[in-house]
Amino acid sequence: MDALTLFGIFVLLPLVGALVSYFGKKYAPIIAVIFTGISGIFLYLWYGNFGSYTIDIGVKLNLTFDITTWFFMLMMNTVIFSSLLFSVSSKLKRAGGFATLMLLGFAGANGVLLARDFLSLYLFWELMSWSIYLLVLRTSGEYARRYLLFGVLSAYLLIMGIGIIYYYTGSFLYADALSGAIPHAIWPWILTFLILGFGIKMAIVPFHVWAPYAYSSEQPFVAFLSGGLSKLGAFGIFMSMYSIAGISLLQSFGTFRGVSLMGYPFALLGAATAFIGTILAIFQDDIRKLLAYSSIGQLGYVMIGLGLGTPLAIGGAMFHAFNHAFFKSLLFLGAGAVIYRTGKYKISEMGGLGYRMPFTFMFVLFAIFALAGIPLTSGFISKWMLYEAAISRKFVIVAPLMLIASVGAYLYSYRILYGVFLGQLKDEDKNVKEAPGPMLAAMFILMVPLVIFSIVPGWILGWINKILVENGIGKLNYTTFSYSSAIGGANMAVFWIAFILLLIFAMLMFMAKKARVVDQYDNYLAGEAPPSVALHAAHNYYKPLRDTWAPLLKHSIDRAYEKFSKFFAGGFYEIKRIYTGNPQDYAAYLGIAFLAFLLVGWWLLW
Amino acid sequence: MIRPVLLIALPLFFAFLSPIIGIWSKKGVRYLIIFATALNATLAGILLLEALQKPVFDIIGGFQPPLGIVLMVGPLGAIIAFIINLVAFAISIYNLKVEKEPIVRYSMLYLLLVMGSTGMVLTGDLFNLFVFLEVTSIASYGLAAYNKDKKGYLGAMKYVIIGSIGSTFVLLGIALIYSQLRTLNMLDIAARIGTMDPYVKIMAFTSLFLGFGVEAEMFPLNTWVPDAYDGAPHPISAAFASLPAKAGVFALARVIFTMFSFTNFLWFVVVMGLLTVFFGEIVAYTQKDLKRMLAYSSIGQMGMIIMGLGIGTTLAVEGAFYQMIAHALGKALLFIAAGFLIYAARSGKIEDMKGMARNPLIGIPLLIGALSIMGMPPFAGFYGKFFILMGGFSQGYYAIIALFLAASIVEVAYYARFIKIVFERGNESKVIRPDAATYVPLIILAIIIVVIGVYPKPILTVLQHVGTFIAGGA
Amino acid sequence: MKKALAIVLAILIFIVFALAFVKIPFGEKMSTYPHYYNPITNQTSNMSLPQHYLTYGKNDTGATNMVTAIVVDYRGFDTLGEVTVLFLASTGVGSLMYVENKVKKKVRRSNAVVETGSKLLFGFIILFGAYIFIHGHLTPGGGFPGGAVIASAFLLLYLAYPKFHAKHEKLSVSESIAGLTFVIVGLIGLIIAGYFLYNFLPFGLPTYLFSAGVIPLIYVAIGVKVGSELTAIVDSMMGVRE
Amino acid sequence: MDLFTIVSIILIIITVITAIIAAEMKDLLSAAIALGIMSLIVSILFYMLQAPDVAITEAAIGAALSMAVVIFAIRSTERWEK
Repeated sequence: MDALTLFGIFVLLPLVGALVSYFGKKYAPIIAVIFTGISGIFLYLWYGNFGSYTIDIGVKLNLTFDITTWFFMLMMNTVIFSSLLFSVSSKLKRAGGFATLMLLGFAGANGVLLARDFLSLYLFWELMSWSIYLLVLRTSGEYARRYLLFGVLSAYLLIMGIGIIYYYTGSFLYADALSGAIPHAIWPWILTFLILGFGIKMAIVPFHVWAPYAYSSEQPFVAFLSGGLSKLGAFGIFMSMYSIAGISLLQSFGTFRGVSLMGYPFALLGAATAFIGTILAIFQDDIRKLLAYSSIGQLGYVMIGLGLGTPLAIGGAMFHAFNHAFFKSLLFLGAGAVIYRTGKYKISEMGGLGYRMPFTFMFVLFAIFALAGIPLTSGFISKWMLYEAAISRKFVIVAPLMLIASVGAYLYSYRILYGVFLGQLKDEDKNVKEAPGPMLAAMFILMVPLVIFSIVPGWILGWINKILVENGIGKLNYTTFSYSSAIGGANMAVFWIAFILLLIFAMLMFMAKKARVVDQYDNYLAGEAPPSVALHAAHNYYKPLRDTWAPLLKHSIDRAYEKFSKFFAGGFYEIKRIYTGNPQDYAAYLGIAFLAFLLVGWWLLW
Repeated sequence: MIRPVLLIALPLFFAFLSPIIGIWSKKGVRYLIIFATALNATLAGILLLEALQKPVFDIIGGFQPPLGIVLMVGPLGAIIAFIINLVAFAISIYNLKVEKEPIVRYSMLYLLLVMGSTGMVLTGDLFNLFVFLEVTSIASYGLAAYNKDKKGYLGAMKYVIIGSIGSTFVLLGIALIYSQLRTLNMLDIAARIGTMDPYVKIMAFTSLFLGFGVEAEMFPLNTWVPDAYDGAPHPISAAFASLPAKAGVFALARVIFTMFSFTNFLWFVVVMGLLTVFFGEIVAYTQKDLKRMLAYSSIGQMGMIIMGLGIGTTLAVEGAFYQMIAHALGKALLFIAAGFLIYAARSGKIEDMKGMARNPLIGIPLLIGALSIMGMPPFAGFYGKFFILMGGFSQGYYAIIALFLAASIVEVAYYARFIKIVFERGNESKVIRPDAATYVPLIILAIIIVVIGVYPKPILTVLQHVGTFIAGGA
Repeated sequence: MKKALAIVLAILIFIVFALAFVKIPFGEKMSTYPHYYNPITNQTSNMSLPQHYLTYGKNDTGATNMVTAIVVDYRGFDTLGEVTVLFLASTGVGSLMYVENKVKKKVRRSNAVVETGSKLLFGFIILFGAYIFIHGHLTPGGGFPGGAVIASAFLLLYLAYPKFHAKHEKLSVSESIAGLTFVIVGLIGLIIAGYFLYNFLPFGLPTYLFSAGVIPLIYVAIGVKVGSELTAIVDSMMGVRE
Repeated sequence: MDLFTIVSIILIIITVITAIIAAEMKDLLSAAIALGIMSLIVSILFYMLQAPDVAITEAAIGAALSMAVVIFAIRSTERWEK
């Protein structure tokens, strides 16, 4: 494999695909699926075929295909493949444009993963950024600008970090950053800029306000955005902390219970993100917003892991990122399937759809298990690793916040589960059909790893271990079925055996008692037909909880941003007055400018 | 083997010829202009290949410099001339949409605008530069008022006032230099600039800096920009952003690097560039009128170029030149698209243009242009902006770059607002299909933007020579 | 307030320029001027540029009027540019003054003295103008003043005969042809000698009318061009009259 | 001080005065005429500075043609500055 092949398959091929699928009109999603499938096949074939390459397009792009890249590309490719497969049957408007932009975003994401110099990183980062912007623009135009502004803010924070490195090293290569040219005291600045820059894509607090709106776009895209592209933030933070700077440099800024002081504040930020995201998710009635806030919260966990920086924490973060890629895109696709069939977004208006869409229900159920960290899905292992990482170092702020967030995750998961799929079926949904084949296939593809890796976490832990070892972080203790840490670990074989026993027990219980199916209106209201809205449990769900939290929810970060932007826009209108429109004033500007230039000239040149 | 002088002589020939042809056929003149600009672009392309080997000197009238006039074409001058003529060609196709009489005069003025801008880039003689500056600006004055409505007249009047004050300063500066050095050749001046009286030298520098700053849209000399761009016919707004502005900023670069190598002064140029960006972008944010918004955005972009020149490292100046190219292409594209949108919406207000760009023939080029202007890859604008920023960092201008990035966010904000409105759903019945004279130039420009954005090697190969340019060579 | 500021600004700018302009050597010996340097051959000459013009000007160009030698030959390219500027000005005025629905203005006749006087003078002024530009290479003057004088003859006609109207088409054809002549002369030089605007005709004897190669030719072209352009500007400004 | 200097100083003073008049006059016609006078004096100055070419041009264009153009312009608009 040479440089051009690598670049060609993972970057140029999607770009070509983007071009082709634009003209594919109705068949665009199918074409796009084929293109992503091809790159997926190559990704599978080239495992282990690692190396560094340089592409010269006038500027030199340094690309490296290694295990870290491969690991993240795997998520990216699977997620986009299933998202596009889902979109085949979801009858999008202007499907050509959709597929084109998805593939452009995919090319950008692959580029970011392959890049080992800042120029190509920034190049692909921006490519990805604006293609997402246009995808968001397709449906929620009002808020696309918000996404773009935060995207650009993230790019500019990166630029600041990159620029400082460039000032000292004169090189864009990742590898040159650690050559010692950069003074020790400058590193915190660089890392802060880079981590915040990447963090915006992960929607960490307080930069999360773009996410709920961007995640309200078309479901196949959002699945890719939340499942795939947001991992680039995790990748970037991982690279900047543990590959560009390196763990020993981080440790040299002082440690707090064995965790670098460079990383700990970001772990706190991650904990805050997990907490806030989860709390806000609980109160959402719009299923898309709920999933969006949940996504924010889950990525907070990843941030915690990356911030703590012990091998267990990073391993957990990686694993959780991997799981999140699958379960969150599965959830978004599941929600998409429901929305596609019912045309409704509000959880309180749905209900009982599990009877009508059993396969969708099953897939979503698994995703929810993984999301809530219930054993039997791989989501449990990754969360458990993160808990252990926090607990083993006695972090009294991070660990409790994580636990609260985890409880919160149960609450909102239950809201989806009960509000959408269980409970009583609405009259108008009586004729809802199961989601079309491609959608089910897409969801199935995403569900499989969640189950498999819960049985054999060793496979994925093997890859993660390789990543950790390659970057000099440490290593994990794992076997095919379990991992162990200083304070415990988990053995999935035991869990599964226990589960199967429990399952048998539950089935026996279920069969022992005869259940009676009760009609919707056959209840305590004594035959009087109640308004169906009020009957549904998802109506005013968690109202008491909401009332408790109301005083806190009043202070919204969203509103703070609005005030901030209003304040600035007002200032802009003041500045505008400089252009008075009166040519006499303008001539006077010229005279003043001349004298000013002259004075500066005297001062500088004499 | 191409003589650079042909790039000036042939347009002049065609411009003088067009009134005669205009007697028989007015349509013929328009196609003649397209032919002339196409020919010029081709010649400029060949010239670029030649200048890459070694700088081309074209001695006029057979008198060795500094006795006579010499055209001095380095790789950088050649590529700017090439881009100017290429964009001029694209715009001349869009000129077919101009219907207002007297169309023959319009075509002549346009061709001479192209010729003047090309001449400003190619010449190696200071006074000749002034002459071409005059040609360019007088052609611009005429074209700015061509619509013959109140907006056009007011814009042109402001342009005339500011522009002529600027030209006067240029002339005074030239007079001061000649009074001391007795020469007008730029390289000759550069060789002996040290012997000038320091006071006179600073006066001359300031005058030239101010004079070319007017064309280069530097703050606070850019006050003519919004009104002139707004009042002019649409193709002319496109031409303003791409031809005289680029020629002006190239002349500014010549003044800064070729003639006076004042390294001490450079950080002030950066500050001026930053102010230009700042005011341009911020005021653009407040505009409700599309063409005015684009005009202010053009100020911002020019400020970025000035900043790049001021930073003065190889990388930054490379970026500045890349940005010149990208901005010439991108802004021309956006103004042409703006012309179509205004025509389609029958209003200049952005809010009236709801969904007007939903036809892909307009929409995709428009999007490419806007993204390129915002500095997004893989379009031409990316490399320019990135290199300027990195050049700034390599000189340690952290605070300035941070402020610049803040202004850039404002830029993104208003472009995003604009894009959102023109792509909004819900006005499908009013969307009209553009005709060939509109979409052909758009597609030409968009393709170039994408090509040099995806594969910047050709441009960067040319821009390698920027080191020589900074050192005072061709 | 604004006015005071403007005055202060004007005075300050005047002062800084005055301080610079007093440093211009006025009436000094030319030998004290700095010597010029040829950037292409990388040689420094042993004399200054004005000195060279005065010493070798006649040999280089064949013109006895040194101003003409510089304007048309040494810096002929600038002159081409200047001609273009004038052309642009006339075209610009023409396009701005162009009216589609011609509203005709009522005008009064002027008195007999003006009419007769202008009839008498018109021919002489034209002749004088022609003289100025034809002898541009020998005596002070040249295409620009000559053309301007010709235009002033036409101005006289405009003042005397309110209904007088020069045909725009004819004016623009004459300016086009004059301009084309200039460019073509330049291009012929490019073809013959490889230099644009090369003086390819024999110089002849100094002080003779037919001398200095292409200079008289160019000056005639410039004279015609400037004359017709200025007339066109005046005509446009007069508007359409009845 | 020789005659040349005295004459040129007087002329320069007149130039400045006419220029100020041209700028300050509310009557635009008078202003235009002042401008013409200024051009004429400037052309005399050019002649005194041994630049006959420029003097001729300035006299023809500055004093005659441009004044005429300005007057035509005033005729088609308004005579008094507001």
